[in-house]
Amino acid sequence: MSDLPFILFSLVAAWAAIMVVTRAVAVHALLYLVVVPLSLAGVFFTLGAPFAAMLEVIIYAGAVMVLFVFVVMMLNLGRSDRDRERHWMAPAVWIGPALLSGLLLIALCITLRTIPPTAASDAMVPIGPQSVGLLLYGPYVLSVELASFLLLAGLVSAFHIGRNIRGTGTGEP
Amino acid sequence: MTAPLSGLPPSLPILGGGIALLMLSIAWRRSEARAIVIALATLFLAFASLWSPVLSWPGDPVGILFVPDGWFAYIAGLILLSSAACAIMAWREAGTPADEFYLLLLLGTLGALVMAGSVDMVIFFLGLETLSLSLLGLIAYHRIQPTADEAAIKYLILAGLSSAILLFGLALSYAESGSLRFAAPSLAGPDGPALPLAATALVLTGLFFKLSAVPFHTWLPDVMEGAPIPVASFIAVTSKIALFAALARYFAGADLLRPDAAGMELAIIAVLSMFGGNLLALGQTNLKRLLAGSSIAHVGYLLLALLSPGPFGLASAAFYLAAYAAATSGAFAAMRGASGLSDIAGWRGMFRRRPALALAMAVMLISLAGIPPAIGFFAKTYIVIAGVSARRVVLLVALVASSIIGLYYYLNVVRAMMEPVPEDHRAVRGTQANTVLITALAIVTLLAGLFPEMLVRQTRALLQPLPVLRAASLPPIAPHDILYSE
Amino acid sequence: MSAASPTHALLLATLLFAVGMLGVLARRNLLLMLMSIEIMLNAAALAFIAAGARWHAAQGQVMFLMILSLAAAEAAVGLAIILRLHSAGRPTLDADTGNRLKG
Amino acid sequence: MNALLLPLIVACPLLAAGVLFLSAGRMPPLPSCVIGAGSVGLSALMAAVLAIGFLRTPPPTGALHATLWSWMQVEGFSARIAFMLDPLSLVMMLIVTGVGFLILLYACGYMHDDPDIARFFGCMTLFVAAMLVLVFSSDLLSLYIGWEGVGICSYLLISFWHADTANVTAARKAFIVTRIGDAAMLCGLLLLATRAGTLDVASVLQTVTARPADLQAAIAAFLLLGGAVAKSAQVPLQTWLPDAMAGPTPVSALIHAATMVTAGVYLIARLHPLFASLPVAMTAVALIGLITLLLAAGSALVQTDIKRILAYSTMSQIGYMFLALGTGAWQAAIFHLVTHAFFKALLFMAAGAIILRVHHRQDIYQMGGLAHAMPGVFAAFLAGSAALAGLPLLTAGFYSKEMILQGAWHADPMLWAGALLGAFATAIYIFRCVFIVFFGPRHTEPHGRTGATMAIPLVCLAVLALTGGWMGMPDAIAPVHLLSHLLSPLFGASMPEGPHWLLWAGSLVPLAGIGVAWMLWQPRTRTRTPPENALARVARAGWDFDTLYDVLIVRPFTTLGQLNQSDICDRLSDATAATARAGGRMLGRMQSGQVRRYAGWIAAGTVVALCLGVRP
Repeated sequence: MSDLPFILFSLVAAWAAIMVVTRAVAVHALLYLVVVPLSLAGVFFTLGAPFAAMLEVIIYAGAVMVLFVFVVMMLNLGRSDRDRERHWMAPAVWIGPALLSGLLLIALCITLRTIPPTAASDAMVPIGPQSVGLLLYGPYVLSVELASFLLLAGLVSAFHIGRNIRGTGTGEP
Repeated sequence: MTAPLSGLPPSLPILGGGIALLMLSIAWRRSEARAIVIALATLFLAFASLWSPVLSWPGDPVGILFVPDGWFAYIAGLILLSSAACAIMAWREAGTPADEFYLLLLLGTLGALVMAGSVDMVIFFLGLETLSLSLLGLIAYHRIQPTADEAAIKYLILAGLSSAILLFGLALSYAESGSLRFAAPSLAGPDGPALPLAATALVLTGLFFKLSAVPFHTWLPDVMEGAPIPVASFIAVTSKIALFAALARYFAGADLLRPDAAGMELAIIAVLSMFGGNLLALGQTNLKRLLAGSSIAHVGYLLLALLSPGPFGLASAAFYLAAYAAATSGAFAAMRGASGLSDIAGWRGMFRRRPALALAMAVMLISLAGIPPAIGFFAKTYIVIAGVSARRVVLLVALVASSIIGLYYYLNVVRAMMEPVPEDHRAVRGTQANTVLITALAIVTLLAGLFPEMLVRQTRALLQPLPVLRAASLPPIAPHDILYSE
Repeated sequence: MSAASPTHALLLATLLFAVGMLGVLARRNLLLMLMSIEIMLNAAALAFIAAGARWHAAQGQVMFLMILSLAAAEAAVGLAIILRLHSAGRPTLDADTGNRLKG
Repeated sequence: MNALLLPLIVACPLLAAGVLFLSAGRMPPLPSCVIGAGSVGLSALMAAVLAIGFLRTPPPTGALHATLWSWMQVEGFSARIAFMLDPLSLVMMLIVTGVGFLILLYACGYMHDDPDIARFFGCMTLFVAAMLVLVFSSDLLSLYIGWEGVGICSYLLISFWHADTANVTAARKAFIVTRIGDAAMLCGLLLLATRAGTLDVASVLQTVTARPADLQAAIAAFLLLGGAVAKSAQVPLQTWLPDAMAGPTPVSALIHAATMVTAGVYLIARLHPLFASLPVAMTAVALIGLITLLLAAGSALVQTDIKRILAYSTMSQIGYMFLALGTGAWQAAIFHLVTHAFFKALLFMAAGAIILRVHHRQDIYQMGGLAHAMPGVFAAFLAGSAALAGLPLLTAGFYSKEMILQGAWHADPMLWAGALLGAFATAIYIFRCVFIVFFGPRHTEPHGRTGATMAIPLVCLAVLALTGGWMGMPDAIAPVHLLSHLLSPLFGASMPEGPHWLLWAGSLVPLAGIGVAWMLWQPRTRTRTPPENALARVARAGWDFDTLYDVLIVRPFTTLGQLNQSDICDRLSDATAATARAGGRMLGRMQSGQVRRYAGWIAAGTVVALCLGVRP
């Protein structure tokens, strides 16, 4: 009975992911993309990581996806885009990628099947925000500092690139 | 347990401080001169701090995420100097406003530095991505250059893909061993060798993508062509040095001569890179793309050094990195000195038009081709010695054969420079700072080739206790230790 | 063995990872490629959480946090570049045409 | 202090060469002469100081060492430029700088009117520097650098008057023939180096002597012998030397008589433990020497060109040195090298003085009766000829040749007999030259006079050619063994002397030869025209080795070339290039510029790697 949520969330996540990569309309794909982190948050919860689940919902489904929505709105895609997208997704296009992805999936699944359960008891031990925080601000405080630099690098890059969009924008030949 | 940041080398806080200072300066008033001064001062200060006594690694194995050992100091020195070279090249070239260019350069350098010293997945990953995101901003810096966006989006998509693969590999590695130690997982784990090998394969994809080894190299020529010259130099030199340092750390302690898939994959990729890089450069008419091909080939040579354990392997790689950094930075500086002329046809007659510049360029190319008396010859010899002493016959044959291909395209550029001056040539010019940089690099390339003993002793001395091996032999952080030791 | 075991979560992560890669390889729209990469990053994050659960350690969640910050930063920069491309001559966001850097 | 002088002696001429070359031919004659001769003179001075210091207080290890430059030093391999001054290189140094200075001084007069005098002195000083590097090297790497350096200078100087195609052809011939030897020698050196794991001469020799000689050592020795044979113009690679006379006479005197051609002798003497441990190699060296000395003497008997007579004579005398080396008489070989440098340089320079005054004619049958017209030159030439013939007691050549004959007697009386026959022929051919050139009717009227810059070296060398032998006399005459004592730390004690009648035979044979020459070519005989029988023609052409090589090697090669006009071998390299280019194009196609393709490559690489790992 306790397995049901995991199975459910897993199925939803997988389904949504497949929908994302197969939708012709960007907005539809995006909406499915929101479903992926939401259902993953559920999976995290069942894996005993409530803190990660909350962050997934707040930051991923909340912030990052909103960014995507915002951009898709700005791009102002229309019917012609959808038709072109359909045209691009001819069945032949999928053969190669599907082969590669399938091989990858099979190889990894075969590998993962060899993992035996760990010696630690199989029961889920919830790991709450407290232990994560202790680790984060204990030995891993360096990573917090570095993460701030990572975000700064992203910020400065995005800021500089974004600055050039304003005005004529298409000034080059 | 010591304080978590106690073992940190002072060069990292110095870089952080420099970044903060530069941001303050930008907030106050923009000025390219002040930005480059701050950037260079930060880089040189960080370089000087490498000799500080703090660098002696405390040796506390628990909670160590970062190992500021001799290998780190050596690599960090190379990274900082090559970043400084990029900054000098960027002077009056960065675009407007130029300040953020130097800010991103410092951020990227910080990321590279972190990568060179980290022995923990989290830290390594953060360093890698800081470098990667800064590079994105740098590649797309020029708004006038129409190809900049294309280069940036290519890099974004492919780097994102490779990052995801790398992360998945790290996750598998963690799932298998329960340790976040950034090292090749042991094959003798309880679950058999399949999972560690799969994890290693995925991690290697991520590393080789950034190192641009064949067949993960396809992005490099495009991105380097689309990027400004200082950024191309940053990608080809600084980022590669850091990645190679991390790769060496990843495999430190692992016996690469055993006939399993990881060693096999490395060897195959080394051969592919040597031939692929050189063949790719063969038909190029664009100097930037030529240098991209050349840098791919050099990755192959470096892998041979890595695959040759023994007293010379890592030392020869360290030496080679220095030689490669000097010559490649020099070649880009020479391009910058010629108004960023990247078309080889445009270099015709350069020996008559700008003899000193052409001579410097020739020195760099000769060094890259591995012709004496430039440093590249000795560096390659050193790697060959390492390979011979480890009996990597196939790889050595590949190195020699592909080097011969390399001779053709390097000397082809020299030949073009010796041709008569074409009628429709346009005047080229660089900055004074850049001239100083070229001169310094040319002198280093020649002098170090004539008297390599000093650098050899330096590399041997730094790597004497083989700290890389020591880092990997640390006990992994036990899963419960950190959590409950507070 | 419970169905919610880390091993099963790892299998799910693998599936998501493969689907994401399929998207990157098959889609021609740069925006969709970016979305597929987000799926792959999510898969890696899930793998870390699962691995952490397997070892009953919080380190997986630390790594998850870092991946989260990367995903956010990368999305921001990527979307900025996409906007710039869109406004600068490649309104279709087609990855295959209009490439000047090649050979 | 002394170790510091060592590199300075090399640096002086090297610097002069740099200055002269950098002037790009714009330097006027006088400064060129001053720089060229002066720098070598300075070297000679320093060499003298160094030699005196060395002889007065010999260094405890028997040699001075100076490491100039350590290029690379990795375990199992080291490459450096290192100099060493031991008795052997001391002797060579004095010859190269001393005789070299005299010859350059002479060249100041000889080349005075040549428009390219700066280039001439540039090459000459560069040669001196390279030769000094060759003799100073304590490392096979720097030895090889010097070895190639002198080869290049020789090439440049033979073709000095490059307007004449014949000169260029001669230079090319010299270069190609010696190159064959150089290639062999390089292989030999590398073989030795791989055996010892180092290029240092002392360590190499130590390894050689530590182990019993095996096939590898024998191969190395024979390869080195190949190099020495080519450089020293011995059979079978001797054909280049007579043609090399196309260069200016000072070049012939310095390079093709006194110094470079003796480099082969020096090399074998330097590596003598290697050869001494291999009886086969020793026999080969002795036989090569004997055959060369007889064949070359025979050729010299019938030559008509004065410089070619001297060239064949040089080959023949170096044959003596090889004979001495082959019989283990190392001291004798070096002794003869020294005296030969004196008298052969003297002969060449005297011949040059004659040539200059008879309107650049070199045919001895066009000269005649010059004894009265140029008595000074006659005296000098006579002194040189006497020394070459080995006139007893009076001349240097007598003592050194005597020592070689003694050595040959000890090894094998047959060798001794051959060498004695050679000595007989030597006396005949050189006095044939003397009688034809200086006596009888005059065919060409000489003009001008021999200037002081040319006369002084002639006088100095004449004195040396006569007295230079006194540093080593047989016990029967006077127990003086200066040179042998000097060299004995290197070569060990010299051999005991043979019976007294050996000395008598060695003394009388040259006299008999001169007598025969007088009978045949005295002014009143009718043989004063070149002999025209078949044997003489063959001998004059150097026993037709050229024709032999032409038939054996050159023709088949050109025929092969003609057969292969479509370049089958070239196909191979073409195919390689085409493959490389195709590979490049293929990889270029990989760079389609499409992100999806690139991502595909990455994914494919990953999947392949994964499958490699998962397969078991």
